[in-house]
Amino acid sequence: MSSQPVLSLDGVEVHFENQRGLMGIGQEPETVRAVDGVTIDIEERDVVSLIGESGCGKTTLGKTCIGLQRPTGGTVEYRGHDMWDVRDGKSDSDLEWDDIRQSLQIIHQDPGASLNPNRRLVSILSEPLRQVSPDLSKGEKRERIYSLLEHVGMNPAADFAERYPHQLSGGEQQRVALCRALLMNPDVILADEAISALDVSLRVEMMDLMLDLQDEFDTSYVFISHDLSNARYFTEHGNGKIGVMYLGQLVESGPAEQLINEPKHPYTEVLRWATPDLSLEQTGDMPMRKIDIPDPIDPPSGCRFHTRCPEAREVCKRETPETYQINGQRAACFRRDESHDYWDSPELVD
Amino acid sequence: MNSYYLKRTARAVLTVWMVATITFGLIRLLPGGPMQQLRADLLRQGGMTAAEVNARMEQYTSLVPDQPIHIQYFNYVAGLAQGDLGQSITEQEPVVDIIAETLPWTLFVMETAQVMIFVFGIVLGAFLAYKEGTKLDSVGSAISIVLSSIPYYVVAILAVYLLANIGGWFPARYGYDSTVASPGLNLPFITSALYHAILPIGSVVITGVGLQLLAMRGNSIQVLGEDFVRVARLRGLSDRRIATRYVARNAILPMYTGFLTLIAFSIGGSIILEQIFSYPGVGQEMLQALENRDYPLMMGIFLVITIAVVISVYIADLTYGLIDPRVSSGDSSEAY
Amino acid sequence: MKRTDSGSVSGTDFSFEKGSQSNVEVTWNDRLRDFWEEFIYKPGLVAWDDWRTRIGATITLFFLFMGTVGAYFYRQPSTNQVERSVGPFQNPDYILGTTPLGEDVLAKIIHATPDILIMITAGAVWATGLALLIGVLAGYKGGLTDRALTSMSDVAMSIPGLPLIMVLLVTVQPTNPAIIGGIITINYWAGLGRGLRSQVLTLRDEPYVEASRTMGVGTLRIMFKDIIPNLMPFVLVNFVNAGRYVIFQAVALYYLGILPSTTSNWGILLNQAVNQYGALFSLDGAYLVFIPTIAILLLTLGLILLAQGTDRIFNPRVRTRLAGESESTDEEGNEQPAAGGF
Amino acid sequence: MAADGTQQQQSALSAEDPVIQMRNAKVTFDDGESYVMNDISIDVRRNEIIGVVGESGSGKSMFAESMLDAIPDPGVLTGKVEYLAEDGREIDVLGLSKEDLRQMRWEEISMVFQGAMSSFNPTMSVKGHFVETLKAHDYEVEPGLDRAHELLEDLYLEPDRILNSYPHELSGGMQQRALIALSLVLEPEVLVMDEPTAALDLLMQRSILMLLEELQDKYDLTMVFITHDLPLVASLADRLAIMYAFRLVEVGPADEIIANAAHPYTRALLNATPNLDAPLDEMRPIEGSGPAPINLPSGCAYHPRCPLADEQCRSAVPEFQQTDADHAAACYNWEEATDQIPLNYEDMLDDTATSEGDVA
Repeated sequence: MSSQPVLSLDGVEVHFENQRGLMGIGQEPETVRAVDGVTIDIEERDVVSLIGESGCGKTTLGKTCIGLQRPTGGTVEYRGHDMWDVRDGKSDSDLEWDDIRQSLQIIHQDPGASLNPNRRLVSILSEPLRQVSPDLSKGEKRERIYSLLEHVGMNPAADFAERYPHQLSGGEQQRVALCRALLMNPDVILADEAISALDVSLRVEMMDLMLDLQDEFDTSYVFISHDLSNARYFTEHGNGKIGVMYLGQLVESGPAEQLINEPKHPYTEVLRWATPDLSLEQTGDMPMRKIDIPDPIDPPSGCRFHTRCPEAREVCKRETPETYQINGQRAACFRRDESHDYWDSPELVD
Repeated sequence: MNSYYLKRTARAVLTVWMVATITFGLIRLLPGGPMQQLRADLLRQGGMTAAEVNARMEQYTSLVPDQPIHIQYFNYVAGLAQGDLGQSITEQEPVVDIIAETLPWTLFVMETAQVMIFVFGIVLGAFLAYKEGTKLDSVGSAISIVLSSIPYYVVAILAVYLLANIGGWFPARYGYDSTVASPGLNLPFITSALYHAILPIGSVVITGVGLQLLAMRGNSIQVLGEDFVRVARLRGLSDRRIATRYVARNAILPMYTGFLTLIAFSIGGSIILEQIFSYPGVGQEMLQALENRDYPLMMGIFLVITIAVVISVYIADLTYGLIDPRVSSGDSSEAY
Repeated sequence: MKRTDSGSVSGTDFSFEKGSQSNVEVTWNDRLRDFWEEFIYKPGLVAWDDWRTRIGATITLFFLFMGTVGAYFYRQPSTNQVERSVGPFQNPDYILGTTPLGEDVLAKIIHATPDILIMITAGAVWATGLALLIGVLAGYKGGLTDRALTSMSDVAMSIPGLPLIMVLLVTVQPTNPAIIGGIITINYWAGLGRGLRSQVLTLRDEPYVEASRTMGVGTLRIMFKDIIPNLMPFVLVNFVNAGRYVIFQAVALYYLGILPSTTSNWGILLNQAVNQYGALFSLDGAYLVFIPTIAILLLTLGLILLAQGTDRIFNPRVRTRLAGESESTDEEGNEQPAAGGF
Repeated sequence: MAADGTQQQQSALSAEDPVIQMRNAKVTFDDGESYVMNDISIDVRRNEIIGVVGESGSGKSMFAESMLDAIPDPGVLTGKVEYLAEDGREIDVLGLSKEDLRQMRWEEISMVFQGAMSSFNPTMSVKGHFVETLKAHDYEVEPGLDRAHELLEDLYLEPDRILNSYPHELSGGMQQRALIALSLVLEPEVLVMDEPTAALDLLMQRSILMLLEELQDKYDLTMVFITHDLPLVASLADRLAIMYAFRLVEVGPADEIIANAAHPYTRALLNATPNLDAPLDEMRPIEGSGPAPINLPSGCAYHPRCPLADEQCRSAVPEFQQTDADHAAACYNWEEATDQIPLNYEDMLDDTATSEGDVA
């Protein structure tokens, strides 16, 4: 692997405090532990997918990666320097915050809302150029915008450039959002459910486009999705790794093909079951004991999945499993450790 | 106490305190403001030493003029708490008594008018929404736009002119007919008071209902387009039930906050209305106080009107939590 | 090519191997043409398309004309300049009739207009401007500034308009209409500010605003480029409502005699009609009451209609449809055709 | 246009014991110039789960709403829609008076929409919705609420907590399941669902589908499941009906269609959806876009995007042709489709077919 990861998160925590009672006094504030101790690295030209149910903290973690969300615990390093020290001016490195900010971009889920309805495409796309290379003349900016638009298959570019967002289809809007991020020449792009709002047949096309442009723009992707098959397609092509999130914790991570064919964590098996495929053979009944996610304000004790896990045992309620390393795959579940007393503790029944 | 109501109470108390401070500022500190002008008037009368002038001023405003500001402020607030707003110059009566006499009349006219505007606005607005696109709808909307373009006091003048003086169907002046009844809970007084209140309330309602009607119509049309109305029809609910429990109920929510700000401006507007009908309200007192420089009375009324507004907005604010369940669970800032 | 230095974009920015290299330069008249098309031609087209704006615009322009050209040419009103107490439409020299003091009513109406227009613009600009500043700042910044500005506007909002204005006018005694306009809307901005704040709260979390933040775009630029343009429909409607509020309050203050009767104003005409000329007790004095009423009604009506029509100007969909730009056929094909839909 | 009502010979489209019969059903918004649902004739069989699949803009929502004659105005529904109740009553849905239609809806056929959040009145508790529905159809409230309790338990929800809370207090998945319970409270025979789980994430979607299967057995319901996500509904549905450009293009048993879809569009759709089995590099998106109702291509609407299109396809709208026992497709050259458009998950099919014999 290359030398130093672009981004490395170590034990990152993001806790939200919402004030109850009058101005904070009275009832003690509820803390929602959206991200609770996640360690992950993103290499140069890498693809990392984060999957999990809604409310598991994958978007919060994604935003922490690209510096939009300040962590309440742990560190987020950009090329070896703590991002937030640079932000506060405490860091020794010669990096400025603007450079870090400009090299970490985002694409959103809803194509319709990710472009300002009141501005034409040419004005939307000249904004990033204004930030990255302010000395470009208006002509040069248009030239660069036109060539990128044609590059993503929107020609005649001159006609598209004059349009308003409402004159584009969902697929076209999402491609413009991608162009906007790419024009910043970023190191990492966070694709926050970037394809789930598109029509089925367009999703593959968008993912292919993102992967083609990866080499040219030398950027890594953090791909967030709740759909295992989309994540698998994207991660496998970009030969990256998939991270499975549950209630703010990274329960399993590893290369896509391995993770899908031999899941090491019961929750990944449940996600695997939930991903419909055409072989129609696995029906079986509900693999989980409970459908709804527990309340993130006071998550279950021990292993957080024990309330729904089909393999849960008494010990899972008491102890929190640490992450076991199995040849390139990491999973936080006692079942990965043959010698653990999990095997002889009684079945959990509620 | 749910945090939402706690926050609202705190905000109301804070607002009243800040308004009192601003009023104090207006009286004391404004260059050429009421206190300086009062001193100038007294000196102009002549024949009084500085000490006598101060004593007289203290009698009127219950503030010792040359004390340091913060002590005066402290006395002012303490006096306020006990309801001592100083003494009116023209009527040699404590300001509080004058207000006690006249405020009920103003509140009666203005609050009834506001409630009627709100009720008519909702009913007619929802009705027009159901009739959207018909001739009735466009005519109704046009009328409401025109009606809301005339100031209420112009309508009041026209009402006095045509309906009272020329037509003679309604009394043009005063709060009740003193020859027929004396104030008290007796029937003739109440009927006479109501009879005299028809024109003032009518002129406020006619000009006020237009905008509320259009707002309600817009909201109702928007709600009619929502999915849950369609699902309600599919579920076989009666049209009447859908019109009230679904459309009207959800269309009123945004109207409610607009209604709150309307209360504030309507009480302020009573001044000109009462002048036209020489109605015995606090507005007319304020005008007279202004004309003959009766500062204690003027500032006292100003303060009481503002506090009345804060309280009525506070009450409306609390009731808002009842009609919008989403608010009482979390503090949504739009409520106010 | 791998970027060598850490993060910062120096010389080695990307260049496209593929893609046509047509060089495009933007001349000065392109910029001008863009400006003309963007801000004058298209909005004008949209405005003219809606009957409400058409009527509203004609009325407002008529008053504007009356306030400027009319006031310049038509004679100043003065007592005994014409025959006394003549009804309207009886004599071409004084078409709207005369007052018992022999003043030409039309002259009084015309010469009141310039002041009213100044008051309206001053008051509306002051109220909307301040509301925009406070609303956007409180909404976008949040935290302490939000709490401070909100409680400030709470207080200002709960002080009833007229009494406060009266107290200020009595003490300040202004004559310049612009200052009068400003004082009249001294606390009108509060309600508007709260509305703007709640709109900004929703806009602030829109993806395209977050995208601009991610690109490192400055807060001010985000406010003016991303947030305020989307607020314009709301701002414009309230700008005109502020105008309506100023007219009503100004005429009331002149009618009550709180503002000096030296300058001419429709309120003064009303006051004289009611108190001095005893118009309210006989039908023949009716015109002295009705003419100022109609003047007030027309100007307010013009403003309201103008406001209702113009919020479409800021809607890009309407602007492009009317300017004949092609609507792209939606790639997935939208389920409902243009006519109906569900 | 197509020949009038094709009667019995298309066995795929007809049924011995149909619960809903649709004949030449059309929906237009601009009185006949263009159709948002064009000449649909199909039977829905009693106690079956039929999946109706189509890209957005293919008219599938119109198909769902026409079963309850719930086309929003100014839409006009023509043709024949028959509802055949269990007790033998035959009801011509389009002929019903306003009151009879009101009675029939929700008692006989009910519907679940996509956005659960927007299907509830925000100012009313969930219980309020149940009570008013029961009252509107003169059902006694007490037994009705007991039924609601049972339904909510079947849907893995705590009845009391759900009933007493307001819609905004529930998560997306809970709201959708509460909506399903609400649509079953009057014990209808047919439940029509228009993309009920599209807004939810995958695990919740699959769980709800599991629950729907259990509900179907327990209350022997007929279910019409409308979606754009073919793999999702394939495991739930007994039969699949594929729609393209406002017409039915293929109908048949789910496993039959997965194994050897006859219509080129269906095969392209199967190849385009990313799933776990297909090898990665063979996934290809369908070029071009679905047509709008106004500028509909002549003949078979798919011919501009279809590799097998010939002169015949461009001129006349293809009839339904029987491709297998209970499987039909509206395509002239469906025989060549099987070999010219290979399915990219062929090998997965072979080993499952061989290893277990019966795939379904």
